[in-house]
Amino acid sequence: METSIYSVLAFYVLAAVILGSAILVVSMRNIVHSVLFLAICFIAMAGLFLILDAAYLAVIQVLVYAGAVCIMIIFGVMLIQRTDMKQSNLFNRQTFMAGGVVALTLAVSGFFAGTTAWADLAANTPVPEDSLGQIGQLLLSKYVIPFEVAALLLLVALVGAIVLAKEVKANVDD
Amino acid sequence: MEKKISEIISELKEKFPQIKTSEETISVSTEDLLGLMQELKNSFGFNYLTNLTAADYPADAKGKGDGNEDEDDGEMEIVYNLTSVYEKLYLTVKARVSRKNPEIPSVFPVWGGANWQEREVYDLFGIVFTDHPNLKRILLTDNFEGYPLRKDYQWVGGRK
Amino acid sequence: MFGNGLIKGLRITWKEFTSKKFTVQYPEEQHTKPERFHGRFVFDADKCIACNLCANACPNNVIELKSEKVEKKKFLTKYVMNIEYCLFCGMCVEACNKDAINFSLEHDMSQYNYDAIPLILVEREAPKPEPKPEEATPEASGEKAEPKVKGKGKQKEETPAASADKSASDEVAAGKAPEKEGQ
Amino acid sequence: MSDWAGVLIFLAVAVAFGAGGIVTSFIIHPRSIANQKFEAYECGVPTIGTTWVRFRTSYFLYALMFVIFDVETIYLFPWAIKYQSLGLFAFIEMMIFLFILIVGLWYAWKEGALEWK
Amino acid sequence: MLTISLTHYVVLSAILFSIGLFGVLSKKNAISVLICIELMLNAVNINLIAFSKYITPNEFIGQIFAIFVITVAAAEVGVGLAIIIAIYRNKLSVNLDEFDWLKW
Amino acid sequence: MLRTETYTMNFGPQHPATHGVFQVVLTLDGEKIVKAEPVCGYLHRGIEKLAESRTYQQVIPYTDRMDYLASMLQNWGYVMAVEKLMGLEVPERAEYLRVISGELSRLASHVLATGVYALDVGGFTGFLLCFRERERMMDLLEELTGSRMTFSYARFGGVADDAPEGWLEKLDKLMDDMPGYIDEYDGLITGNEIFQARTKQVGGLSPETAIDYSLSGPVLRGSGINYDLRKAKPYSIYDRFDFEVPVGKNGDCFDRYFCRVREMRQSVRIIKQAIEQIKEIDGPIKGKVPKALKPPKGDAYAEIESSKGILGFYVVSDGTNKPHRVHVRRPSFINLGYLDEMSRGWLIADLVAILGSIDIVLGEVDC
Amino acid sequence: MLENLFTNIAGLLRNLLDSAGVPPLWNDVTLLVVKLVAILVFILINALWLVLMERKVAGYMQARIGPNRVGPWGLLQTTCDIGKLISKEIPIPKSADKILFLLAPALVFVPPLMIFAAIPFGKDMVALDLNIGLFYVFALASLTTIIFWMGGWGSNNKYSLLGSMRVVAQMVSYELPMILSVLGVIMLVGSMNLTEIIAAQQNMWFIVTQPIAFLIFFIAAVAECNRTPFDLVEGESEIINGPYTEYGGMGFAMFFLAEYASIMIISAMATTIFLGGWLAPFGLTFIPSWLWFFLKMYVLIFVVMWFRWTFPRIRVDQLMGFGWKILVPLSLANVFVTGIGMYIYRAIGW
Amino acid sequence: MEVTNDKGMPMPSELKRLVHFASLEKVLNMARAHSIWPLGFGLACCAIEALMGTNGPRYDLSRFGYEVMRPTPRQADVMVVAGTITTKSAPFVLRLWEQMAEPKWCIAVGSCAISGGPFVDSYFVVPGARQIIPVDVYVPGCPPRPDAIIDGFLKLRAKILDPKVVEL
Ligand code: SF4
Ligand code: SF4
Ligand code: SF4
Repeated sequence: METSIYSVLAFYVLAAVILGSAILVVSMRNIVHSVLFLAICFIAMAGLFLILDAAYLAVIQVLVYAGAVCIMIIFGVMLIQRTDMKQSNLFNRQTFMAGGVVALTLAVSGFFAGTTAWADLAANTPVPEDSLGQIGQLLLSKYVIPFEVAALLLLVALVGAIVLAKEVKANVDD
Repeated sequence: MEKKISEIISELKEKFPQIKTSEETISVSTEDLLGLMQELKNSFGFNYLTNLTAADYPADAKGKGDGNEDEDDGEMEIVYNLTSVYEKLYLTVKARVSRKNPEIPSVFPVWGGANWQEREVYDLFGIVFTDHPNLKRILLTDNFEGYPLRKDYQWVGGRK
Repeated sequence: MFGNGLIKGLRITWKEFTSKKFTVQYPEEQHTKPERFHGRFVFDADKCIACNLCANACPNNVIELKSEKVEKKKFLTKYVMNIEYCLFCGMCVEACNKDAINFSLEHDMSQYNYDAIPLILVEREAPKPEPKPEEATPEASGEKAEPKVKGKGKQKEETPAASADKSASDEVAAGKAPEKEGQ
Repeated sequence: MSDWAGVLIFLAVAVAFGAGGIVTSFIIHPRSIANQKFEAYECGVPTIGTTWVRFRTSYFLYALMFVIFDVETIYLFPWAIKYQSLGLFAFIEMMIFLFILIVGLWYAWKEGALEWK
Repeated sequence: MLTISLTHYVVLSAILFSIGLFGVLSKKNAISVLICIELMLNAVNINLIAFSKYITPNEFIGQIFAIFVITVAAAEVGVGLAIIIAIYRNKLSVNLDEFDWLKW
Repeated sequence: MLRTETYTMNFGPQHPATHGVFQVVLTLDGEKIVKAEPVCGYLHRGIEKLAESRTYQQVIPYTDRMDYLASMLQNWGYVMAVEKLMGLEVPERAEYLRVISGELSRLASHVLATGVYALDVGGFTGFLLCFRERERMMDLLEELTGSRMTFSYARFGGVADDAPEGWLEKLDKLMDDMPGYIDEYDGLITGNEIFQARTKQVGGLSPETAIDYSLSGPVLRGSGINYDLRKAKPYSIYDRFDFEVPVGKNGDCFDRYFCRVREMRQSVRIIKQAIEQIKEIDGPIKGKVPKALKPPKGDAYAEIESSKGILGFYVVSDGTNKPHRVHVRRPSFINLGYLDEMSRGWLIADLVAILGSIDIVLGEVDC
Repeated sequence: MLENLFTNIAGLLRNLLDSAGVPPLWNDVTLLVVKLVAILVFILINALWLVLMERKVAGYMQARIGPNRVGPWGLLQTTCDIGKLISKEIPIPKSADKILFLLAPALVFVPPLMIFAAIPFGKDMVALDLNIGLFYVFALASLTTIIFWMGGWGSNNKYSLLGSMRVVAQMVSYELPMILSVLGVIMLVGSMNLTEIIAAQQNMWFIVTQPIAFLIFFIAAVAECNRTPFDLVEGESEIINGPYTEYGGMGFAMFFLAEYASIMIISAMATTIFLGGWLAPFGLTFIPSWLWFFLKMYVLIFVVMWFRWTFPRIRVDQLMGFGWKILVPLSLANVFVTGIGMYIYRAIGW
Repeated sequence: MEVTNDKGMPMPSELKRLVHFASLEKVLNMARAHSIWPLGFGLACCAIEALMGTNGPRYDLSRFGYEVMRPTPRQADVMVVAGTITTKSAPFVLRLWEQMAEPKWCIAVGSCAISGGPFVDSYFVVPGARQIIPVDVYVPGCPPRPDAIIDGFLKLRAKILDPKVVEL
């Protein structure tokens, strides 16, 4: 178990950054700022993954989420937003209802999280070195079907997105 | 070459009896201008408008210009220098407008090259080219007052 | 073949990289200026007969020339070139048949103050009783740094507009008291 | 773990360096006010129209392609590391994987998603 | 007690998930909704990795799963944004309040 | 159906690629140009008006300041118009000197155009290397006239000064080196694949349009029209030289640029021949011209081939010593008139290439 | 002696701290901080020197001399520049998004600095010897994109906006081939640890076995740091100064230095991955390893500058086309060929 | 003709500082004096000499470190007004000047920029840059030689190093 004071400290700091930036993501009025806080949230999460001995995931968290997904969202924003960036990310009318639903979810999940005896499940063995190699091994043997499916998924997403987002050529002159 | 130009001019003279001609110069009235220009381009191959400009001959400068001034206020002369790029022929066409009401048909439909040159003349002389697609000031600021190349334009220099 | 041109370009820049440089290290070295160079004006007050030809030839009325009649001869009292208006075209030099006005090879004329720009080549008073050319017509050219060019009473001391390098410090005709610009 | 703690320290110092530079500059630089000083620079004349304009979809498609292929690389790397110990089967699997994505690339190419418009 | 146990992670993840959910439910802007969905997916990822470390450290199921989740999330954002752009083209708005297709 | 928004962007007046103060108001769709509206006049100094208050001689320095890259040709054009007006004869040696200095000026202008074009498409070194050669030409011209850029060299009925001692030899030497330099540009700029990709098939111009829009100079010849006044209507003594008129094929940016490069070689050829021939000719460099110049009433239009195109001067005299009207047919100005149509549908980067290939000088455009 | 200069210093420091009774953890941290400061200083000095070198190289390629007045051979030129830039105003445009506008220059130095932590400068000279060092570098490099974008978008200027669009599209397009091109190397090494990658080049540099990959990597890397011929982002003759158009003073200086830092990074990375890092070629081990590293790095940096002062700028659509239609397929093919090659190699046996 | 200018320029822009240390200022001035980056901004003929010629291989302004031509006023230290300012261009010259970040200087190169020069009598020309912006160094000539322009730069350097040189 992580008992060193530093890792505990790191956990709390990172958790605070994650939650803080997540709240800012939701509450920012300017959607561009939201995206930026999302990136910060992702990066902090990568830090969390490091504590969890998942270095590879931490790095791809930065690479894919902070480096790529955020950029794509930004592009999306730039394609869509019009003049007033400052008011681009407002709450809708259902805020209070949403608050209720969320409170309920939180309560339920909190209850289960708190009452489950996680410690009993714990294996208490350290994560082996060379996790990356192991992942590679597993991906291409045990999880080969999901692996290929992932490729297909990406293909479908690519094709679908292109089809959806492409400007229709026939209507160029309207 | 010489001969050819004179041939052209005599041919033109038949078609447009009102024009005055000298060696390489044709003087034409504003009404005939467009027809003459079209003719020049289409039948005689003057496909290139080299130069288009104007000169101001106010009345007080009577006799200083080379034409005769009838109106009180004098006239402005618009000069077209035409070239036939393939035949290598050169011709000058002149037309006069009164200073009071300087209007002349635009030759932009005949030569695209007239576009900016006419705008420039409009800008500096205030000659209105009717039917010009975009007759705006080109060199001076839009709110500039007066037409500086007219002889009676008054201004103060910046010298101390 | 794609890439050939690129490699050729690289070769050319490499050649330049290693070859001799073209720079003349001004201000230590000076690029030799040709004789005809249109630089700062020099004026020979002795030769000038105040005929006004130069001023008339000038396209932009740069030359301010005043003379007084002294014993039937014109005596030049003021010869100021407002070089802030000058085109350095040489029309004046060409017009002068007396070879009085000329170009020098001096090119550094920069100033901090606007009022210091005009070249006051001659500014003096006409000799009242009888002309004494030896005394009254000092050399006012840029070549010889005679501080007492101007007539009396203009300014106490002629102080060349100081500058970092000495090359421009022979400011002879620095003019009237230069006023401080609003900086 | 300690290595990664080092990364965090680096992060902190790097951010501090950047912010410090800007802040120092703000403290020591002189400033002045002029009429048009804080207007957007656009070649010296006032801007016409809004600046934050919408762009064409083709720009978005680049980002999309990038995300898809970026995700692809996270599969490729574990495979590449283990390549020497994995068998031919893994190689073929990966080639299938790649092939599927290359189909995507080809499609995007064909559809003109790779044109900068 | 200064240890970090699985509970901490689970609670963190739950809170993050809730924030995401709140955003999804309450934001006007469709892109914002997408962003919040990303937050939720990430909350899931935290759980997965934490489980992986604490419960099955040798099997990497959690980590591999997280990779798949990332894949899916990326694909989701891509398609989601494309859909939003497509909708936007027709409606000139990304304001979810104005999409009332369900009432058809 | 939503279309992307177009937006307006100012390209210039202070922009590194506009070669001075010139503004193009671009309407853009992404990076594609929907409309490009040139706005000129930022450098309009009223030279034509000023000329009316100067004597005939005094106008000469002002012509320098129009196309300040090839001032010699501007001087020449102006004095030719006045000479035509007055029927002045020019001594042979003066004609040769004019041709030599004019071609040298053209060469300098083309070298600069080449370099600046390289700069426009992003190659900085080409630009500065071109300056090195230009510097050598400037030296020669300075030796001849006393100024580096604004020469005021031509005079009515001749030129201001004879070539100084040893000048022709130096010029000959430079002309020997010149082909090597041009080869260098060819290697560094013309032959570069990136450069070609940037300029070929960009900003195409059909010969018909080029003629219709009165374009001239390398812009016209780049479209494949063989029209160079030096050949078409040999003025001065151009009929004595053996040279070719380079023409392009497609009328794209590359052709316009390449015309210029090849024209440099022709200029070198002309200068070399002129140096050969001038050695045999001794004589005055100025014809008999009255001191107070009062041309008879009337008007004259003379045109020469400047480095940018057809440069025409229209001078009206009212019999006094000041011209009644001076008009300049400025090639840059007229060549620019087609910019809008030419750049539609291209990217911003192409606009830079197109603008550079027209080779404008704002002093001339705005006059 | 020279070889282990820096490691010895580090060891000495550690011993010193040990003997002073500092607990080992703090000892580690102190050492790390020392290393960090050393790297920071190293980057800054090098970036400054690189700017000067660039100007000198430019001068020399253009038949002129370049800065030579300030300090001996102009060595203090860039120092003066930075001094001036620090004391220069940063005008914040009225319409700018002030948070983004100021955040971007403050952050732009973060990724390069952090990347440097993982680069082995010499034998045993690496601040952080990460297991997945290579991926770490790429991940951080990908963050640069968003920072540039912040600057451009935050300025609220059309040129900046166009520039930031270009920056994102360009970096995104070239990051991919860059990542894919090193796959071949990773397949050969079987690790992403940079030290191990260097160790695997003991016998043969990967530039020999993976020439295509090297080319792709280098081209993509040049494009990644927006250098000519791929400098559309700040293409002066097109969009003024791209994302930095509105930045003055220190804001600009940060971007400026970061650009040179990233040149160092790409050269260092290319050296590490393909040129054997600090390994001495031909057994010339009397030159210390870190010197070798710098030598190789500077050769590459010179090549980058050489490119810049030779080539014109490519057009934006050609750039994208080149990245996606040539480099990406080529790098995928490289992976394929490497895979097959290795398989055949193994099948034949040795 | 006076330039349309609502705020009554020429007016030295007032410098403000958060903190001011005289000695620090001295050091910074030293840095500034050796790193004058011009705004790449040319108006007319003089620009060819002032911006291109001086940067050309022969005169090579880069020796002093002044060759870093900035395309945007935000990064530039000195505005080299090289050429004729016309009524049309005056507003944007002023705008550029105002948009330049402090500290900034101005060199007027050529007769036109000093006083309107050859075109001072024209109806469309502003008689000199000093009508709209404060000028630090005047370099007469039409156009001045690149040497003279370098001399102007050196004069500016002297002025930055010691602002008192002007008061002589
Ligand atoms: S050089 Fe020309 S402008 Fe200057 S004073 Fe002489 S004639 Fe006048
Ligand atoms: S300088 Fe020459 S032209 Fe002028 S007044 Fe004196 S003598 Fe006459
Ligand atoms: S001073 Fe002379 S060279 Fe300079 S811009 Fe004015 S006219 Fe042109």
